[in-house]
Amino acid sequence: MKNWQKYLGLIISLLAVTLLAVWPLITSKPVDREVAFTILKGIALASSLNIILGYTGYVSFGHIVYFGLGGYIGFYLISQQGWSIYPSMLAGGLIAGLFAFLLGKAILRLRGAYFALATIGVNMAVLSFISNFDLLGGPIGMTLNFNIYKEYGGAAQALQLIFYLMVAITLITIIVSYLVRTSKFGLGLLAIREDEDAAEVMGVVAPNLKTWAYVLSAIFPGVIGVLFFFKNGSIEPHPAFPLHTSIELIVMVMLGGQGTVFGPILGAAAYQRMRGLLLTTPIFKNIQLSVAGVLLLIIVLFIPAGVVGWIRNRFPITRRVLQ
Amino acid sequence: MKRTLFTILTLLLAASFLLGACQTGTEPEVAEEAKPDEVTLVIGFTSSITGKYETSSGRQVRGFNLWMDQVNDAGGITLSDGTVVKLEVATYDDESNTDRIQELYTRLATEDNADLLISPYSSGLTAAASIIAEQNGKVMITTGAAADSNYQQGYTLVFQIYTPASRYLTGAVDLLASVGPEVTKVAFVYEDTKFSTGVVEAAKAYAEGMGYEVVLYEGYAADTSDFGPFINKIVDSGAEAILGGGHFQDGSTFARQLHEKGVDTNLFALLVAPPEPDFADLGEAALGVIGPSQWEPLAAYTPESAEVAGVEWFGPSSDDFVTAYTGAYDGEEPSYHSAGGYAAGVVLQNAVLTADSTDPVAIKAALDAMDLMIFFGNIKFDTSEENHGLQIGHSMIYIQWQEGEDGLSKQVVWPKAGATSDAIYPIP
Amino acid sequence: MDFLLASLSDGLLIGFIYGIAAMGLSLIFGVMDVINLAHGPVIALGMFSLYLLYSVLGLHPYFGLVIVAVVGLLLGMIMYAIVVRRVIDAPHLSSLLATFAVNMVIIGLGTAVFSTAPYNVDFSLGRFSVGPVTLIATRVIGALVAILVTIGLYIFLYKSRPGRYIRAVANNKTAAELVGVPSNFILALSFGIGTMLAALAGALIATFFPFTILAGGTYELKSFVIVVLGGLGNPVGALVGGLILGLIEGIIPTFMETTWVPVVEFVMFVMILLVRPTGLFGAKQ
Amino acid sequence: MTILLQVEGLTKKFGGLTALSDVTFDLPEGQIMGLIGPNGAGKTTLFNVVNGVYPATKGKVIFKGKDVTNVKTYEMAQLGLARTHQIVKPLNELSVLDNVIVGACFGRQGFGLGKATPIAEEVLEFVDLADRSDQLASSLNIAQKKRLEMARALAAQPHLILMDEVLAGLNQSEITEMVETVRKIRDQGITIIMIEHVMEAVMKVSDHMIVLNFGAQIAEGTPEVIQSNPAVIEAYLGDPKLAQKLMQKAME
Repeated sequence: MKNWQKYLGLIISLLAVTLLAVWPLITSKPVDREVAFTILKGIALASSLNIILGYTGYVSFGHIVYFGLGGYIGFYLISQQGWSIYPSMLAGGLIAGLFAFLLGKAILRLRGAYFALATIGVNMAVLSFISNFDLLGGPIGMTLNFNIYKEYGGAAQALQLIFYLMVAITLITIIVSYLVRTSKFGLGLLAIREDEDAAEVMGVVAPNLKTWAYVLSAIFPGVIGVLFFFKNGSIEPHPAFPLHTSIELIVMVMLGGQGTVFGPILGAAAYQRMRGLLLTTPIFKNIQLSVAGVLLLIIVLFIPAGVVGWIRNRFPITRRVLQ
Repeated sequence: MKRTLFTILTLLLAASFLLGACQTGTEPEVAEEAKPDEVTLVIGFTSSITGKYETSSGRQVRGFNLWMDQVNDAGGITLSDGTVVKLEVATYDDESNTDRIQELYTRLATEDNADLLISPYSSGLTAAASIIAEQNGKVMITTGAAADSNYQQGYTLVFQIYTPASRYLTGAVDLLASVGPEVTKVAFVYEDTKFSTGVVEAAKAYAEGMGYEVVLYEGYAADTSDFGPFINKIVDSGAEAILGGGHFQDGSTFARQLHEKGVDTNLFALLVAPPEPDFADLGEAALGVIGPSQWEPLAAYTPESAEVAGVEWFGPSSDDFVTAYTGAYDGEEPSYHSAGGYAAGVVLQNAVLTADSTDPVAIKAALDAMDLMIFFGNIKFDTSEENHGLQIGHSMIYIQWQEGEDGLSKQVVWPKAGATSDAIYPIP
Repeated sequence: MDFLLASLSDGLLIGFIYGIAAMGLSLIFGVMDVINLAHGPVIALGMFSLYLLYSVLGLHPYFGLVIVAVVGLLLGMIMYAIVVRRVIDAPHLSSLLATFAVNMVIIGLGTAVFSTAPYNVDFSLGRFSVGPVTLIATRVIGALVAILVTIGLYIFLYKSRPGRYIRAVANNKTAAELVGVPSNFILALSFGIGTMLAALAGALIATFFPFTILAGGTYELKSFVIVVLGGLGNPVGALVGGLILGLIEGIIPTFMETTWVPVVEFVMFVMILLVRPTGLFGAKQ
Repeated sequence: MTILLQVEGLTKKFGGLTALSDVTFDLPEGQIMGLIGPNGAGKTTLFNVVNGVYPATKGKVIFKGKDVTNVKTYEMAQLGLARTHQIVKPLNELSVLDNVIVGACFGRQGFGLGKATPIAEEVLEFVDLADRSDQLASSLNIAQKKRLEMARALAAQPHLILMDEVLAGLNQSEITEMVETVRKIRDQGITIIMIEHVMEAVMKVSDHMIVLNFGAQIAEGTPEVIQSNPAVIEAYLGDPKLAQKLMQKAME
């Protein structure tokens, strides 16, 4: 087999993201850049979630907690400690990862619905704690002085920079997701997903593998949180820990195909597009949530493998291309 | 079965991408080719058609639309060189949610080529939108966004119509000092959002400065529906006066449950809720409740009072506004949010006329220099670097629900100069 | 001391109502291993049903409760037939997402009809004092109704034939089927009763608190905390869990800020899941 | 002869129920040990305690001279203990080949993916599943799934395999093949304990046997000794005469 063919799955995924990143540069419309930013954010978050949800089979219902946590840490460092965006992103990601490590050691012992419930509980506990925690602004959060963008050459340049950073994070997330999927580590995760007890009997050290998968899947949302709220200019508890976004992420992963590299990319792009469309179409506008609900129901009941999974199952020849 | 469903789903997906690609076609129509002596000014904003700010935001937008229709019906704004400025609007639903607000404002500023922006409703959404206005160099008039903090972020193009939060309840403390000199203990119970926290922080400092003992100072979450714990604490604290609140929903619930429990208090002042006409639905529970208002139909801002104050008068009178508003919206009474929306338009109109152009730089200069009285009150902006755009001309008036001849009615009780009735004190 | 008494009695009264909402969730989990994420919207539907019956049709609220109960039962059985039946043996992710999809559909339609504005059932029976404590009559009646419902449920589960079938299916579905229990109908009935309890709790809350179409979410989260306290799948434990939660909500404000209540609740929730996932009072294994 | 596995006084209680009481035996390297007993005798429980699924209430397990009582299952796997399940546990959504690769990657040898693949292919060839290697494990029939279990265990290149009823549900010719396979595995130097109900097969293949009844070890010895032990016959089959006849038939 030629060497590049081996990486076809990765190449296709990266190409899709690159196209999305290049599109606003070609049209040079700021609004396209905003739309692309939102989609990229969805792709990166969904791909991260996929590591624990799709590969490992643990339903993290409150995964957005890492986005909010990283966002808060980074925002605090930028606005209160005067850090620059780069180390703050790193710190946001690392602290999200550290939190996931400690928490994962505890809650990954729970299985199935109990784990899902615990992640909801963790999200709510962190949300309500931060609402009461004055160091991070309590219920009213924190704001960024506009002058901060001057360090980055003004607001326009800062926005451009934030976009490039988002593209970079998305690409890295996908590369990591691919590397995990095709490694021995990833195979262990898949074994855990299929049957954790059987996997342990075969020697898969499930507690460690699960924890590392959870940590990996938490780091990127942490980094993205810092970037998002830096762009947003302010951070408040409820927008930082929106439970419904957690569930939207699950829908993206399910729609595209859980457990595949390309699935979350397709799912996130399609979902964001569809939601935008429903919102701007008058007939659907009022019942957009219901339409999305019916769609979710159709996926869950009839094509639980998602679009990519369905294609892979039906046309085995595509397995090499659609990883 | 499965295959059909899958086909449908694939088609839906494909359709969404395709439609997305030609989405520009579905966006708000923007100016057609204008005649040489006619220019079109596009004003962009989002409103909360859905979500928790629906009521207040809806009124604000209705007020603004009324102003725009009036101006366009009258043939637009005419500049000194005969150029006629016609108004166009570009708008989206922000769902009362910061998620998409920046995307939408970017769209307004760049795609729809809005010349000027109006803020969404609420301090939180406005904070997110202001950044986009600044980033794109667009003037933004804010209404329904009172938190002071938004005007302390180094912005230069954001201008506030409302009296800032820090001066929302200080008048109520003055009122208390005037009618109940024997009171020493006050309680602050407030919604823990940006706006109300800003309000009570300032009011608490002010009250303590006047020698009051603050026996309870506690925030409640935005979606609170059970005020039992707070009411128990108020009783326990021995407070003689209660100040606080947040928005309409929580404020009216707070008032209702306080009444239900039969708690005695001398003075009860709440943010936002009492001036809303719907507050009267509470019946007896509304009686005696005081609320700060940005504007009331009864408020006496007239060309005469402008002359007394030594500032220029501009625009229609309060009566004209109320008549036009009730006429335009099936008899709906305007609240101060409606007036705020309308006032944003009037201020814009004055700025365009003063600038005598639609050039954003000239309009910004006109706003910086503005010192004006309109039906809404005095309008003057802080031009210092730290607080640029903060409203310093306008001030609050305080209303109280009192027993009138035909049921409950709102009366202006403070400041004394504009009062329509004496405050009932203590609350019966 | 007066403060503590007042606070505790308020907490206890609401605790009974939390209890029946949680009993619904717990019953459904106990019988079919499904965590019903559409529980919150059903609570909200209970609130709005009562609003329509009282404010639009002019029925007495406590008579309206009966109709809400019937509607809740039917709604639950329909939900079971259309959605839950298909995911009952699927992995947990499927049942979580399927019931969440139902949640989205209900909230979407509800928002289209009622918007997200607050509603009020403008109904009051005044207040009365017991010693130093002032009680609101509607809340006391709410708690009494909740107790009656609990007794009714207990009698139903332990004395009636369908009730015994439900317990049999909860215990061992295959064995129950072997001895001739119509398991499909029994599952539908259980889901119906579960949603009926949620709708009833919503209707009772509506008699004294304002509500929006989104209001059910808060009570759904509280129900999660309660069922974990009382043991997932143990309806009686759920009632006790409800009372405990009510008491916590009563005690915490007496010595710290009320906004810490959810912090305590959710930290406790996660802790119990970790240390004793069967709940304080044991649960279905 | 080196002793691979020593079990000393192993006891397991579930609440009030004693599932295993005081089980003791030594297993020399390179042997096949048959573990028999009526349903509910505690055979699978013994496996579960030995490979760490359940903690022992009392007693000791020594594997390759090392005390491994209550060591986690994955550590046991890494030490060289593999197992097949009575109720098969295929990783359904993975291909047959990937199932076996998991065994090779995480078992005793802990191969990397590159090395594991040819080993897995070889093992699949050995259990005669090579032509199915790209299929999803869920698509196999029961006999194939049993062989897959075996392949996963073998791929780890373990010292000891615990086989839980690998013959159950197979037809006569499949049984013959499987018995042959088991022998071949032993001939590679891998020690085996097998739980089996198909008496004639287990008698044929075992070097040594243990009989459990109600958790207690009621007999031990070569197949010849076991088949003539009256206690076993009584416990196992109720009707001693019929049982003796069956056992003799099995020995022929």
